[in-house]
Amino acid sequence: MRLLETEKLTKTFGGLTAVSQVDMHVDSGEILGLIGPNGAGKTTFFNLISGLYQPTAGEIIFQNQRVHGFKGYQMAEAGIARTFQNIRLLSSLSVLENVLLGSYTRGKAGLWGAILKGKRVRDEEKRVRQESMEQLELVGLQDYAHQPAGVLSYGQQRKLEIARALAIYPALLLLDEPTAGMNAEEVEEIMSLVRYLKSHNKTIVLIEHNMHLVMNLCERLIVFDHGEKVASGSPQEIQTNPLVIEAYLGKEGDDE
Amino acid sequence: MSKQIAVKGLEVSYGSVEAVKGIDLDVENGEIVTLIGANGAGKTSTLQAILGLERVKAGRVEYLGETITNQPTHRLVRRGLALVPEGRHVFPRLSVNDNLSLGAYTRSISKAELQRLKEKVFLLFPRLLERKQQMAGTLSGGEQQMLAIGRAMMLSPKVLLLDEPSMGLAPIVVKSIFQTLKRINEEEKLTILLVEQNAKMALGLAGRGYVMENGKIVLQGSTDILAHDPGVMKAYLGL
Amino acid sequence: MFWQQILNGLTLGSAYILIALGLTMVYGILNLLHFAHGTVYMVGAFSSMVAIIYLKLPFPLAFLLAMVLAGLVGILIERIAYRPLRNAHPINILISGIGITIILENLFRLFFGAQTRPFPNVNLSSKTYGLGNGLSITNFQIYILVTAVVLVGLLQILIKRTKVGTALVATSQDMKAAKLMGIDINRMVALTFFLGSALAAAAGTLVALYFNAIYPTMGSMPGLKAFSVVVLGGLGSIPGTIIGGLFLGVIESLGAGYVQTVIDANAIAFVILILVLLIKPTGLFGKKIEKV
Amino acid sequence: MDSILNPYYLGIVVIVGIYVILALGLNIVTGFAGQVSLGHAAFYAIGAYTSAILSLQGHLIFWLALPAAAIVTWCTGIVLGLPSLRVKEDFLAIVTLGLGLIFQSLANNLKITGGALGLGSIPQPELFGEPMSNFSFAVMTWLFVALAAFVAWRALNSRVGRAWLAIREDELVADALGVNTTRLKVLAFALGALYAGVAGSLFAHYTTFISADSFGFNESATILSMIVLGGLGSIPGAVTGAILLALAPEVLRPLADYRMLIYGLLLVILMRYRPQGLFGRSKAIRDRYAKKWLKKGGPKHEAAGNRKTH
Repeated sequence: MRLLETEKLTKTFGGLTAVSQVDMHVDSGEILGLIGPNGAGKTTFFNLISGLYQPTAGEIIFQNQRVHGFKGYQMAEAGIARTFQNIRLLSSLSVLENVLLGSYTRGKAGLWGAILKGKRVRDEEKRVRQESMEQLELVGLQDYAHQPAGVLSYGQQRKLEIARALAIYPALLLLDEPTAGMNAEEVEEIMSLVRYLKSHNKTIVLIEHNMHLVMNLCERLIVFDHGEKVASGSPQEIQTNPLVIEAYLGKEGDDE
Repeated sequence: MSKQIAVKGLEVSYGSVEAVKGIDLDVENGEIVTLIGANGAGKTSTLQAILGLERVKAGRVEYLGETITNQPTHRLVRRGLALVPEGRHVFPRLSVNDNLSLGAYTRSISKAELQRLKEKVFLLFPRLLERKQQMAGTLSGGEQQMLAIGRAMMLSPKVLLLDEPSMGLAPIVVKSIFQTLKRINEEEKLTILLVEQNAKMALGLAGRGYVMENGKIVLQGSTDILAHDPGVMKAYLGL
Repeated sequence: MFWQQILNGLTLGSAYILIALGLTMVYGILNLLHFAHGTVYMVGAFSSMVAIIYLKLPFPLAFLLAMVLAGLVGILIERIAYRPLRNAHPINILISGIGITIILENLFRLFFGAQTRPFPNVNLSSKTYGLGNGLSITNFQIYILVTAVVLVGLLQILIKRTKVGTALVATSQDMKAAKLMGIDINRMVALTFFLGSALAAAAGTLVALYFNAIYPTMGSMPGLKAFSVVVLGGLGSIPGTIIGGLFLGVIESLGAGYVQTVIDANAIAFVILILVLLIKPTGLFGKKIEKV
Repeated sequence: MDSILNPYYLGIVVIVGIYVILALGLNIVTGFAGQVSLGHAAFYAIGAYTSAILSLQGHLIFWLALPAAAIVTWCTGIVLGLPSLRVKEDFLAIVTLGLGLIFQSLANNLKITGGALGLGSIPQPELFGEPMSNFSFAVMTWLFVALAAFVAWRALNSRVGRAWLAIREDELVADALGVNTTRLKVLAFALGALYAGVAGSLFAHYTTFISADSFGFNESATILSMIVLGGLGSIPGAVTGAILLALAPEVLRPLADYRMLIYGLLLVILMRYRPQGLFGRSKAIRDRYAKKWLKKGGPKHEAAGNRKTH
C-alpha cells in the first residue's frame, strides 16, 4: 500500500534549487534509503515531507490525503515523525521529558485543564508517562530517565531522538543519518533497532552515508544528486548502476 | 628530523566535562600524521587547543621547539600554523577570490606574489579557478572543502592542520581531496596533522597515526600496523 | 508644505542613519542588541559641549574630539558590559547594556545636572535659505545632511576598499574562520564599536546643535528609535539601515502633522515598524532565514 | 507591630507584591516559552487603565473591575500576540519594545486615559461595605501572588508547559513534534498579559492615581531584570528577583543621588558574575546559547554532533 507519495516536489531558496521535481513513493512497511553526496538535497527533502519547509512546487500525498502546505506540527499530527542529522534534543530537560514531548500529539490537556488538573488530565499524564517509559525501554535508556538529556553520550543521544520520534506513534519514521559519528558497535545497535521496528511493521525512510548499513538494511534506495532523483532501485541495482558509481561511489577497485 | 609540533599531557575541559584527558602527540617535519577516533573522542578539541581556539587546562603545546600553550589564535596563524576547520567555514558571502585573499591576510606580500599564490592554489584545485568570482556559499560541499584547503595554503604554512576534511562528502570527492593532500605533502614537503573519523581514508594517507577514545590516546604507531590492529579493524574500519 | 516635510524628514533620517549604523555594525559582527548605544549619542553631545566651553576648541575640532571620545567610550562599554558575556544568554547582554545606560545617564546627571542646557555659543547662527516654492532649508539642516553623506561615504570606502574593511566583513560572516586567517577578533570588535560610537556622537552633536538642547537622557529615545531603523532595514544590513533611516525620517515628519493628537511623533516609528514586520517579518531588506 | 502596620511599609509590601505578579507573568512569556518581551508594561497599563476607567465611568466595583481588566488584557494579549509572535528573537524584542512605547504614547494622548494628566480618584476597593484597610489590601495582594505562583507552577508542569519549554529550547523541534508553536506562544503571551492585567488593576486601585509615566520602557526593563536576576524560567526565582529589585530603590534610598547609579552597577555586575540568576540552571541554558554562538563561529566547544546542515 502507498503510504507517501511526492509528485514533482520542488524547493528553491532564492535562485538555488535544492530539490528539483522529485517523484517518489514509500510503501507501508518498507525501509527506504536516501543516499547521495552532501548538498544533494536529501535533508531538504526530509524537511519538505516533515513540513518544516513549504514546497515551492509539487505535491505531497500522505495516506491518500493531499498534505500540501501542512506545517511541521500538522505533519506530526498526521503521523510523520523524524530525527535530525545534527541531533536536536532539549538538553536541559530530562531524558523522560524529551520523550514526553514526543507524545504531545497524543494528549489533549489544555492550559485551563492543566491548571485545574482534574481526573481526566491526571489520567492522561499517567498514561503518557507510562508510554514514554516504554519507548525508553525499547532503546535501552530507561535507567537514564531522570538525567538531563545533555549528559548522554553521543550514541545514546541518537537513540533518545529515535525514542522521542517513536512516541508520536508515527505511521512514517524519517531518520536523518541515524549512525553519523558512531562507532561500529553503536552502528550495529541502531541496525538491530531498525530491524526490530521493521518487524513491527513500521515504515522507515532513512538518509545514510554508511554504505554497509544502507546495503544491508534497505529494501529500496533512491539516489539524489544536485537536488534531483538520479536513480532508484534495490541496493544491488544501485551498486551496479554506472551513473551512481560515477557521481557518488567512485570506481570499484580504487576503493581498496 | 625535527619536531614541528609536540603536545605533552594536554588536557581540555568544558565545565565539568573533560574532553581531552592528558595526551601526548608529536608531528615531525614533512610527515603526515593522523588522529582518528569516533565522534566525541576529543579529536577536534585537541586541534582547537593546539591553535588556541580552546583553552588548555593543563599540559603543554610546542611549535618548532617553542612553547605556544594558550597563545591567541591570530598570533599562531601569523607564525605559519594553518587550520582547515571542521565544517569548512568558508566566508559564504565573499567570492572565492576574496576568500583566498583573506588566507594571506597576515602576510605583507606584493600583489604579484599574492597572484602567484592564488595560481598555485588553482593548480591544485582547478575547480576553484572556474568559480573564482562565485560566492563561496553557493559552492558545493566538495568545492567548499577545496576552497578551505586552498585558503589555508595561501598562508604558505609550515604545518597544516585539517579537521575532518571528508565530512559529509561523497566518497569520490573525498578520494580526490586526499590525493591532493598527498601531492601537497610530497611536492611542498608540508607537514600535515589530519583529524579524521573516516579511518580507512586517513590511515591510507598518513604515515603515522594515533587512535583516540574518550579523551585519551589508546593506540599509536605506523599506519600499516594500526590498519591491521584487530581493535581498530573492528571499531573503525567496520571489518 | 509636503516637500518641506520631505526635506525635514530627510534631515531627520540622516541623523537616524548616523545613530543606527553603529547598532547595525555591532549586530552584524556580534549578533547583539547594543542597548547602551543611545547613551553614546548623549556622551557625544556632552563631549562637544565640554570641548567648546572648557577647552575653548572651535566647533569643528570639538566635533572631531567628541567623535573620538565617544568612540573610546564605545570600546570601553564593549569591554566592560559585553565581552565578559560573549557566551551568555542574549537577555543577559541586553540587561547589561541597560545597566550601562543607567550608569552613564546618572553619571552625567551628577556632573551636569538633569536640566536641559542650551548648546554652547559657537558663533553659528541659524540661517534659513529659501529654495523657491515656499521651500526652505536651514544651515543646520545642511550640516546634518552633508555630514551624514560624508561619514557614510567614508565608512563605505573603509569597508569596501581597505584590507581592514575586508577583515571586518569576514569577521561578521564567520568569526572562527576570521581567527584562522590571523585576524585579531577583539581588535575588529573594538574597531566596530569605535566607528559606530563615533558616528553616533556626530549625530548627537549635530542634533543638539539643531534643537539647541543637551540633557543626560537625550539619547534614550533616539537610541530606541534607532533600533526600529535597524530592524526596518533588516538587522545587520548597512544599505538597509540607510534606506530604513531615510524612510522613517520622512514618514515621521509627514505623519507628525496628522496623528499628533493620538500618538507622539516618537511612537510613529514603532507603528511603522510593526506594520512593516506584519507584511515582511524580516524587515525591508532582511534575508529570509530558514534554518534547520 | 506598629511599624509593620505603618502605611509606608504596607505600601511597599503591596507594591512588591504587584511586581511579583508582573514578574511571574513575564516569566511565563520569557522564562517558559522563551519569547523575550520588552513591552510587558503595556499590559500592566492596559490592566490599570481598564480597571480605572470601568470604576470611574462604568461605576463598576473593584471586584468586578479586576476580573474585567484580566479578561481585557488576556484578549489584548491574543490580539497583539498573534501578529508580533510571527517575528522571532531579536526582532520580537524590538517589536514588543515598540508596543510598549506605542501604548504609553496612547495613554499620554487619548482623552479616555486622561492624557498627560492621568486618571485620579480611582475608588479604593470595599470589603463587606467598608473601604479596605491598607493591611487587608496587602493581604489580598499576596493572596493574588500565591494564586499566580500556583497557576504558573501547574501550567509549567503540564503538557502545555512542556510544549513551552520545547519552544524555548528549539522551536523547530517543537514544531516537528506536533506543537502548534504559534498557538502555544500566543497562549503564553496571553497568560502573561492576564497576570499584568491583574497587577495593573491592583496598582490602580491601591494608588488611586495612574498616569502614563508609570508604564514606560524602564518599567518593562525592570520587570525583565527581575526574572533574569531570579533565573529565567524559575518560579521561586521570579518571586525572589521581583522582591529584591522592587525593594532595591527603597533600600538604596539613603544614598539619594547615587541610588540609580548603584542600581545600574548592580545590574552590570550581576550579569557578569551570575548570568544564570539566583535560581538558574546555569549550564544547560548557557550551553544552548553557546551553540547559537557557535553557529556564528565564535569560541566554545565541539558540542557533540554539532554539524551544520541545511
